Amino acid sequence: MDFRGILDRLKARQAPGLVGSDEPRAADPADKKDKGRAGDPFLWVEAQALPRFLELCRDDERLRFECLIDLTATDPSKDDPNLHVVVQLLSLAFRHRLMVKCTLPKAAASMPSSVPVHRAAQWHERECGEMFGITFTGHPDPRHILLPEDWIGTPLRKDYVFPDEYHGISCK
Amino acid sequence: MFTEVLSAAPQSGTNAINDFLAGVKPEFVPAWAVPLTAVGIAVGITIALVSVIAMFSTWLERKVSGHIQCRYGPMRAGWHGWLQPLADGVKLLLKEDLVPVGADRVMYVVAPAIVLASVLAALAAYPLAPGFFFADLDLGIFFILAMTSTTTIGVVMAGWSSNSKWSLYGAMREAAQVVAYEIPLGISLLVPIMVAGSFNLLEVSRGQAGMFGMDWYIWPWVNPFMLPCFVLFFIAILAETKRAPFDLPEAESELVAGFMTEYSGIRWSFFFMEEYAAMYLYSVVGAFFFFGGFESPLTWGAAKVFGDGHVLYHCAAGLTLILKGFAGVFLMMWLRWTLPRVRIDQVMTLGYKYLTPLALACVLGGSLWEVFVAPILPWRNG
Amino acid sequence: MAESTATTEREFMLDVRTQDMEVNMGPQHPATHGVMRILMRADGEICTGAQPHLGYLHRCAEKIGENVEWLQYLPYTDRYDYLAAMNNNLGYSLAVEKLMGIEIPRRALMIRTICAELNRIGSHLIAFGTYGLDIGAFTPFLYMFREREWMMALFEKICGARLTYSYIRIGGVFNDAPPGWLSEVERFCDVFEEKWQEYVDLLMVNHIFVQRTANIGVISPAMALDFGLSGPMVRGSGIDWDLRRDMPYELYAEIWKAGAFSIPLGKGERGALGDCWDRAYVRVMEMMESIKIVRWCLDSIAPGPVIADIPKTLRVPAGEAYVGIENPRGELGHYVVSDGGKVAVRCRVRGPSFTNLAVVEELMPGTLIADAVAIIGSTDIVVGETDR
Amino acid sequence: MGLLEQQFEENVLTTKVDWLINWCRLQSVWPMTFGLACCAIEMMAVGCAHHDIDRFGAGAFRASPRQADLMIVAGTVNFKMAERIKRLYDQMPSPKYVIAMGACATGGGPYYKYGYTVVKGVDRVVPVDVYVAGCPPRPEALLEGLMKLQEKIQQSSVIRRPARTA
Repeated sequence: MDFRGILDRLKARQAPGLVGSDEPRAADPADKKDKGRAGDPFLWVEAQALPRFLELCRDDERLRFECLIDLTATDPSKDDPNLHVVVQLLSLAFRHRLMVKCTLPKAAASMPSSVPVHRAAQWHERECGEMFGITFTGHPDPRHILLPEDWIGTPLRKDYVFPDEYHGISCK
Repeated sequence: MFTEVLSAAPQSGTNAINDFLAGVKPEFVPAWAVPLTAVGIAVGITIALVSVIAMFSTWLERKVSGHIQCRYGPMRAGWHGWLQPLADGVKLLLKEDLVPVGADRVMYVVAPAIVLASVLAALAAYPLAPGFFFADLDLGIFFILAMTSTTTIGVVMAGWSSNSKWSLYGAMREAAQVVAYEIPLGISLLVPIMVAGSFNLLEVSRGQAGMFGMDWYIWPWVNPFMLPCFVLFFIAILAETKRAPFDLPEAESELVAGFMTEYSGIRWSFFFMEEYAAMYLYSVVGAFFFFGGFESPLTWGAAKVFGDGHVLYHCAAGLTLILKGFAGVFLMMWLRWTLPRVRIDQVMTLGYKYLTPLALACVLGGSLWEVFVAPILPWRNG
Repeated sequence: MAESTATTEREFMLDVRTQDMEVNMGPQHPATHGVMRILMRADGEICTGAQPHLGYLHRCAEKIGENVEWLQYLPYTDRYDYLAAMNNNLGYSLAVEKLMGIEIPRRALMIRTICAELNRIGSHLIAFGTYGLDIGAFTPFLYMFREREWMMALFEKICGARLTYSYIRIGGVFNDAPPGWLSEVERFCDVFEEKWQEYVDLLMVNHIFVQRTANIGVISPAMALDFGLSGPMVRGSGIDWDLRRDMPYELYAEIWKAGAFSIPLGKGERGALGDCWDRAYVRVMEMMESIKIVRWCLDSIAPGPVIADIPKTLRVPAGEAYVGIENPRGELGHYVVSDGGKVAVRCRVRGPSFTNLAVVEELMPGTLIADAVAIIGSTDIVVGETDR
Repeated sequence: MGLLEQQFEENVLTTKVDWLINWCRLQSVWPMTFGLACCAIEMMAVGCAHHDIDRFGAGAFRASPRQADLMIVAGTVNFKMAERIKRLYDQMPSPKYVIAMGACATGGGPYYKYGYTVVKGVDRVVPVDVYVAGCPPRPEALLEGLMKLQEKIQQSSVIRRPARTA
């Protein structure tokens, strides 16, 4: 099924939290500032409804996104007040992929964990949490995964300031 | 002079040294000093023997593994790296003396000594030549088995005292494994002992002197249960000496270095020496009980040319035994660099469930053969 | 090495009270394939729980991706999965090419495929060799390195590096294969086929090896999907899934149509379906499939340009793309976001080892310590990629 | 050594003894099985058939730091690992040597600028004897590093007093 088909199906099922979609398009020749958008289409989903949305995608017999391939986040820029959480889904049965994005305010970066739906999300959420400072409520093991437990700061946010020293070892 | 001493067979090494010393003793030396010195020299020879065996074996191990793995092994320390063991030895000797924090200091220090001492004691019963040995024990083989299994105590002490869990695992595995394989090891030796009618290594060897090597105990016409016994024996000694596929006590990919994880320098090398000396010793036992002991074309020729009291005969016999011993060591190395490691439950299953009953069956079959068949075989009564 | 902590007490039959130990495996431990740490709770030899700790090789690859130019990031892709650097280059290049919409010359696609598949063989050689090492067989590992060394020489001839190639570039490959290279690859394939049989005889069907790996660490198909596993990990569980066939990129659709390769699956031949042996078996069989793909490419390669015309300083059109390719370890995903500038906004790497390792936590309880080692080995992780 | 260490004036005898001890030490430098990152693969290649570090007597890779003489820091060191490296180094008995293999271990390498968790050179944690350049260094380069280390060991004074430098 292609992206349009997936979108129609989700709309028909009244998928929880589905906000809209974003598809690549060519630049509008009339508008000089518009450069268009390349790459893959994706869906906008409400962050608080993401687990329910994933559950629907997994259980729907015409979508069957049984595999959560990736869960990560993006910080679009320093000035942007929001983070984007990005989920890649894969269906082995129908050989299609889906990218799902949610916005999450930087000031209150908290969303429900998807671990009950896909256990694959467990480590991805831990990584996402420590790198972007997102709290996944209901996560079974919300420790740091790559960074030391006492690490300060969220490195993948754009406003991250590199540390000067860690445990007496200079970083410069 | 030494020649005369040796040719006065049967002679024990310690006695020979004693007599020799008594002969050359100056007046002012008290008489009681002579046997003490003799014993001292004998112990010195044994220690030197262990060291030489271990050093040669480490070199052999690295060369054998190298050539099995399409490489050379040590090449820079002397010709084909023959000085490598010396370099390793001196380096280990001069390493910092470490006792880990939290270790039981006394036990930690004593453990390697016990390990080495037990194998040294076992070597006391190892005859260097038909006429040169330190102790001609009537229960020679039992003495050797008893002494070598004492190493387990040292290993368990080492594992316990190191204050490291990997060490503890290694020690526990060693204890379990050695206990399990002592049984088939001992039982599998019963058949050759029955055939020889003796526990004495020299007598066992003498019993295989005839028929140009055709009455080595391994041959099926001597006793067809001998070959399975040897296989059982060989598997058991692999487990006893902690060699692959039974190297669980020091399983590198699981337990880092097993019971010797926390040992360094010369103490660690004690464990190493024990391992190689035990390998050699068990191989020699195998040679005695299955492969004719001192007997070989070389020994036979030397006996024909010089007579079986001459020093060159003894040298030939000793050399034969050394070659047979190292053939066994080589075989063990070959297996080590070929096979994967088995798991602890498989080791236990193999030991208790298969090897022990099989060994018992072999003893039963072998003894029935001895009672009913052997008497009517012409070559067994020659 | 191990810190002692008394943990929960458990009562046993016969009133023997035992204590679970906490055993610390790593970060410096021969079985952790690098610098991973596993905190194991063990009841004697039996492992009652395990907790992998990562991050001992966290090298901030994703942060670097947001700070260096598109082309400059290529060398960093070499270094996260350092056993399959060609595949990493390929994945990253494909993701950027998807945003840029460049047409790649056919010869470049061929050479890319040859390199990626040779690299897959090299990676599986190490995976299988070190797995043998985990099980305790030292020598097969050295035999495999012997063949790998030849492969390194081949890569060195084509790009000058032994391990970190940066050869597959955005828009094609760095340069054309030197004269005689393709025929040497063919010779390598001939020799490798013989040697491959040697590994199978020496290790794969070795009785002890089978006993150590069969029925250990069984991953059921449902569990594999739930954990998002990929690559040999799912194929070992009998799930017929290979991105090269099912979501083809590059030339793989064509190669598959030509019937040049098949997809080996675990069949539970020696034990339960999805055990460690099946996973090792899939890897070993895949080496042969890769040889077939390489041979197909060698037969059909034709002269031509090897790199599309791309500027020195890349400006990638705004947008975002995700490309997953079949890395030796599974699905290697690159998610790149561009705002039209010289530098990426986000450069996410979805490492297959990272996801595959998560399943270890689930498999360990109830196994022996020696099995735990076998399970970690069968996931074939590269720590550079779990930690990035 | 303890009491005897560096206690004697330089003369023919002590020089010879030193030479012998140093020779033994340099012929038997046992590395620790300890790989960090990409360089570890090249370190494995050095141990394997084609390059064979065992020719130099340095092929006995020991998994336990207690039995190792040489720590080859093969790869990027980050803060989480640095503390463990220090600990491993402390667990080794002296004389102990460290080779920093590759750009990362030498000075942070490609991760110098943006690697927020990367230690910019393992010499900030443990003393390094030999630096080997490359990313990753070729196996031959590591062998040369080993030979440099052997040269260094040969020049060290064991029982004689070290030559005074003004």
